[in-house]
Amino acid sequence: MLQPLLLTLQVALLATLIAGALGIGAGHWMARHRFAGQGTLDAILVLPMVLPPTVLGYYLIVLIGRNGPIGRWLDAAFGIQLLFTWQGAVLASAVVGFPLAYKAARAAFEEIDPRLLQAARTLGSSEREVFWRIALPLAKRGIGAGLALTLARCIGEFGATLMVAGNLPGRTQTLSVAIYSAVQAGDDPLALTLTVIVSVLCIVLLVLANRLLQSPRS
Amino acid sequence: MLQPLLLTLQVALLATLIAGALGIGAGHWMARHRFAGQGTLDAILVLPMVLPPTVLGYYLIVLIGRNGPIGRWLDAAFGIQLLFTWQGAVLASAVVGFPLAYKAARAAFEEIDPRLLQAARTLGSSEREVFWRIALPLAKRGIGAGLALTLARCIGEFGATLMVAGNLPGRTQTLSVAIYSAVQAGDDPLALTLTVIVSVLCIVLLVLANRLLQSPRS
Amino acid sequence: EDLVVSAAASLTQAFNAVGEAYEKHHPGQKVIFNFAASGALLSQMRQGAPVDVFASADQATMDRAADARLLAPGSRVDFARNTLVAVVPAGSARHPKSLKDLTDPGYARIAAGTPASVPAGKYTADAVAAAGLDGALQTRWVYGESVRQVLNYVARAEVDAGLVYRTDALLDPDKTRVAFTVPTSTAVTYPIARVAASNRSKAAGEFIEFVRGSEGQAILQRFGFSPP
Amino acid sequence: MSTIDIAIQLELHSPGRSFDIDVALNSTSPRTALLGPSGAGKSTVLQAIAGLLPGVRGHVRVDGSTLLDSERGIDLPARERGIGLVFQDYALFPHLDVERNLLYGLRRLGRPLPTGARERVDALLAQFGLDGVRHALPRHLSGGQRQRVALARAIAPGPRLLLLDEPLSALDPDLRIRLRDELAEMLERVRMPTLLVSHDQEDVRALAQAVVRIEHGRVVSA
Amino acid sequence: MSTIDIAIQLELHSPGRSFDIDVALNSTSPRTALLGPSGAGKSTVLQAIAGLLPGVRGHVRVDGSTLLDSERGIDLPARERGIGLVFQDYALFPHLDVERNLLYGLRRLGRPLPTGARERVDALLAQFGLDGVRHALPRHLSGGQRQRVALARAIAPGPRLLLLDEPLSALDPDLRIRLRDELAEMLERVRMPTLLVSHDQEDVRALAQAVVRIEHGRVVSA
Ligand SMILES: Nc1ncnc2c1ncn2[C@@H]1O[C@H](COP(=O)(O)OP(=O)(O)OP(=O)(O)O)[C@@H](O)[C@H]1O
Ligand SMILES: Nc1ncnc2c1ncn2[C@@H]1O[C@H](COP(=O)(O)OP(=O)(O)OP(=O)(O)O)[C@@H](O)[C@H]1O
Ligand code: MOO
Ligand SMILES: [Mg+2]
Ligand SMILES: [Mg+2]
Repeated sequence: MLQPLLLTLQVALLATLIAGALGIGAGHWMARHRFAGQGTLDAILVLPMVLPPTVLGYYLIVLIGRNGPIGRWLDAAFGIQLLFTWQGAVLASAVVGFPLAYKAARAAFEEIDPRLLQAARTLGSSEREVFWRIALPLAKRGIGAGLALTLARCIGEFGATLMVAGNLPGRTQTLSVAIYSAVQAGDDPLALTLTVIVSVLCIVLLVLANRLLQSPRS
Repeated sequence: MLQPLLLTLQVALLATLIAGALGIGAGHWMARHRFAGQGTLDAILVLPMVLPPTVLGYYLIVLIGRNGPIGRWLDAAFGIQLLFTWQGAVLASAVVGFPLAYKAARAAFEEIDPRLLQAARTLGSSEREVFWRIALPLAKRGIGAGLALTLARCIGEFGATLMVAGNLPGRTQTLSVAIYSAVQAGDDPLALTLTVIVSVLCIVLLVLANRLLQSPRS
Repeated sequence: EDLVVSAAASLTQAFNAVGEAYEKHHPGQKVIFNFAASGALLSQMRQGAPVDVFASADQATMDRAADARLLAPGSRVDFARNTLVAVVPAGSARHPKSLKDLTDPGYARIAAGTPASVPAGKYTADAVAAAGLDGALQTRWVYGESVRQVLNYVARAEVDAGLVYRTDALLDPDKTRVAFTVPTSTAVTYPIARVAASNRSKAAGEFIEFVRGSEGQAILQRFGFSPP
Repeated sequence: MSTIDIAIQLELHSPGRSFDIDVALNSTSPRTALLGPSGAGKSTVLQAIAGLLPGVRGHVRVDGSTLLDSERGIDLPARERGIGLVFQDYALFPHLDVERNLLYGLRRLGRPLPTGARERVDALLAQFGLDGVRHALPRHLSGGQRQRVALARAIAPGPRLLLLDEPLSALDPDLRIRLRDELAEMLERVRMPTLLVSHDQEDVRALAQAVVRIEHGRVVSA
Repeated sequence: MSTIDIAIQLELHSPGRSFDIDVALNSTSPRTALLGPSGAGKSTVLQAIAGLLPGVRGHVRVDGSTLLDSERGIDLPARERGIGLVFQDYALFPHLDVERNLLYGLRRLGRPLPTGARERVDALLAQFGLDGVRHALPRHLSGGQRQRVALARAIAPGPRLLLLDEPLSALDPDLRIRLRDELAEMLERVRMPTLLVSHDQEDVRALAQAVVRIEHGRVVSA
């Protein structure tokens, strides 16, 4: 029981990190630019949310499998294989969680009073500095809410993960995949135990994350 | 193809409405109150996100099924049955989508400058008025982002929906369920067609919703 | 290196037991199971997932694997047989004896696997068609995306009857009752094969042999399967 | 005759810092000025009177109505106090244009606009030189325009007590003199009791009959 | 000798409204006051000079350096103009305490604080009477305290041109006089060219040697 727990933590935290970084980047960029077709691009970035995870997983393995365009290249260039590895689980979770981080970050960045960014510029800040020292801290609360959802989703995700990483106990079987497997196998007591563990894990992580994010503003 | 499309629309829009109303209510309440254990309650409200949808569906059946405590009461009191109906699908989707609406709404309400709420009070507004005339319009953008995610999730969700609504061909088969079936059956062309339909549907809906929400502020 | 066996989800408990016994007989060898829906397993192998043995719940999926040249030629064999049964909630007062009995208005809702994607559902559809009952039962179906879901509906008495494999029915003996066996035109057999891309073909062959051997078969029978 | 009778004790807290206020003022003058150095507690006192701060002890009586009496357990919420407040930093509703900001306090949710409300707002817009920006959002206004909107918004619903926190500080001299005189005349005419914070001698002279000075949260001369 | 040579044309747009500005000013005085009625365009001109508005035509030259010359395609971004601006509504960083607001312009991301920076900030805090609120967040400050933080923050990095938008309007008379004199002395000492918007005659007299009046976006007398 400890092994899947640790694996779940590792996968979910890494995936949240990746989805978070990309989501914050994309959200910031979309908040600072205006262009034709932006609404459509925004909707496209949310698409991973709208596809059933299993289906998403299916398309992911088509891309990154040994015979997929990306997979072939990864294999040839670096000898990396993602299918049936925990890194593959990270990838699947990150894709599924990305829209959550992105949408929250974009909304948070758009709420920032542009005068504060301007004030920073008159004080000599480059755009990079404005981002790190003003925009990001001010968007912290909204981004935090998004990352909490991302983390929860990454912990709970099993459809895409199962497809990409497989269901290999001790290697790629996360708690959620294990729950799914237990339900399919008719092992209700195990499913219940695992569900309780996942719920507690999630609550603990979210409460901890909240504490960390507690800003002097609140 | 048309029937599942319309059903998907109907289910997703209604579920978003319900999850949105409850999420906005809960988010507003949590933003306006401070109490011990709030962090834990917040995490609990996010739980539907962390449970694998299939598991969530399983527990929903236990509750609202013919023999579940809520289901029995609904049946006895109103003759309402939710299992194997599209209303059941709405319920399942709404439960799955709720955390998205809630988290986004709470973050948006918390960003509002409290002086604006106070100004409204000095002008004679009741708390109800403050909510409808000040807080809600000011939180619009953040809430909009959350509802976009909720809608996407409700369109894409099938794990819980499938459990609760069953798969009654032509009656409760949503697009997601159909895609999932097609992928499982190895019918790639059908899966791809359906995926494209769902994606286009989602993009159109989100772009439309964005237009509607376009505030004079942006 | 571990032996990776992709097996249909309905084999989960039986194969876990088989695996344990196999490891005891082959010290130093480790079997890792990858349980999922047969269709998903096939997709994974198509995309190059490192699998050594594939055990499907139906012949159709195995056929598709063969068509895609994923199987080591000549390695495909059947290893078990199952039967389709009708189950009713344990507390049900009804005792149907045949598919025809299910046309009684008392069976307003009948659960089965989705014919297109769940093997048991396909067998059900064929059997119903063979009995000439598809018209009579058409409006009563509630399809589940897995046999577990069907069984769950029956166990909670949300449906009046369900069609599942005997092996699945045995998983919930307290809440469901097997009413009758459904005759199927083709036998419900489970195929297993070595994967062509595997580089552990010796161990893969040994595992298949063990499954088909007397000890493997004994374990499978404990879980309700019959010999092929 | 208008009277205000106020006694207020409260503490402000933030990590590592606190500020306490203990102020009593009692005036039968129609309009009273509250003076004092920056950071003395003037804005805080106004907010306490308006009912915007929690944990205020003391009493607030205006024209015989008791709005707060912590000993008798009376503490009307801000919306029932009928007190108009011009915030030092305006607190205009950013999503409403100028006209709607002014109409805000006159309109109740789900009810039609009271008769005369629109005329009243039109008159205020004209009087405060805001006709040209009637449909502008606050963020498209100049500093002085914002200040005038804040002033007009507070006056519009006809509060029983008006609290002005440096209401003319952002205006150029000509406009300031004009508005100050109009304001004095208007407040006199409608007999609206007023408590005014201002750093400008002329404002005080023109608008107030009595002066209260506070420093460090205490009254130093009445 | 310090000179500023500025010519600016721009248009502000919002739905249903537009405002256009065409202002030239040329001064060899160390400090120049920009006067004009509310809504004349003073704040907008300052923002254009600081490089905060898009689509500005004309030129901005300070002490011989060209910061903007739309004809020659020169348009330095705000961060490279080295212009300090006190916003009319302060624009303090809400997540940074007073000290960090002041340090903001002195610190560069990933570099150690330059030597002398801390002393400089300490001196400013003392001079502006902000010692007691050094660790307070902006929302826990009084109006006058906020204004002083905004002023000190703009001065701290030693800009080559200082733009002040009513920098003393929220201060009580005593403090205003003290700060005004100190400011005049300090600006004189470090020879920091300054453009000042103020409605106060005394401020203008004490701080500026030249006056430019604008109305409706046009210079009416130099
Ligand atoms: N949350 C808080 N905790 C501690 N002190 C605070 C808090 N909020 C405000 N203060 C302090 O309380 C004092 C009074 O503030 P207030 O805004 O009432 O001053 P003021 O008289 O209106 O000054 P000004 O003329 O500058 O606007 C100030 O010194 C301020 O720093
Ligand atoms: N986006 C905009 N669209 C149209 N007009 C605008 C916009 N923003 C500001 N204005 C108008 O431009 C004019 C100049 O504004 P500015 O803030 O420069 O005035 P100001 O001289 O600083 O006035 P004050 O002394 O009141 O601060 C004002 O009349 C204002 O209403
Ligand atoms: O709907 Mo799921 O979310 O298959 O992981
Ligand atoms: Mg004040
Ligand atoms: Mg201005």
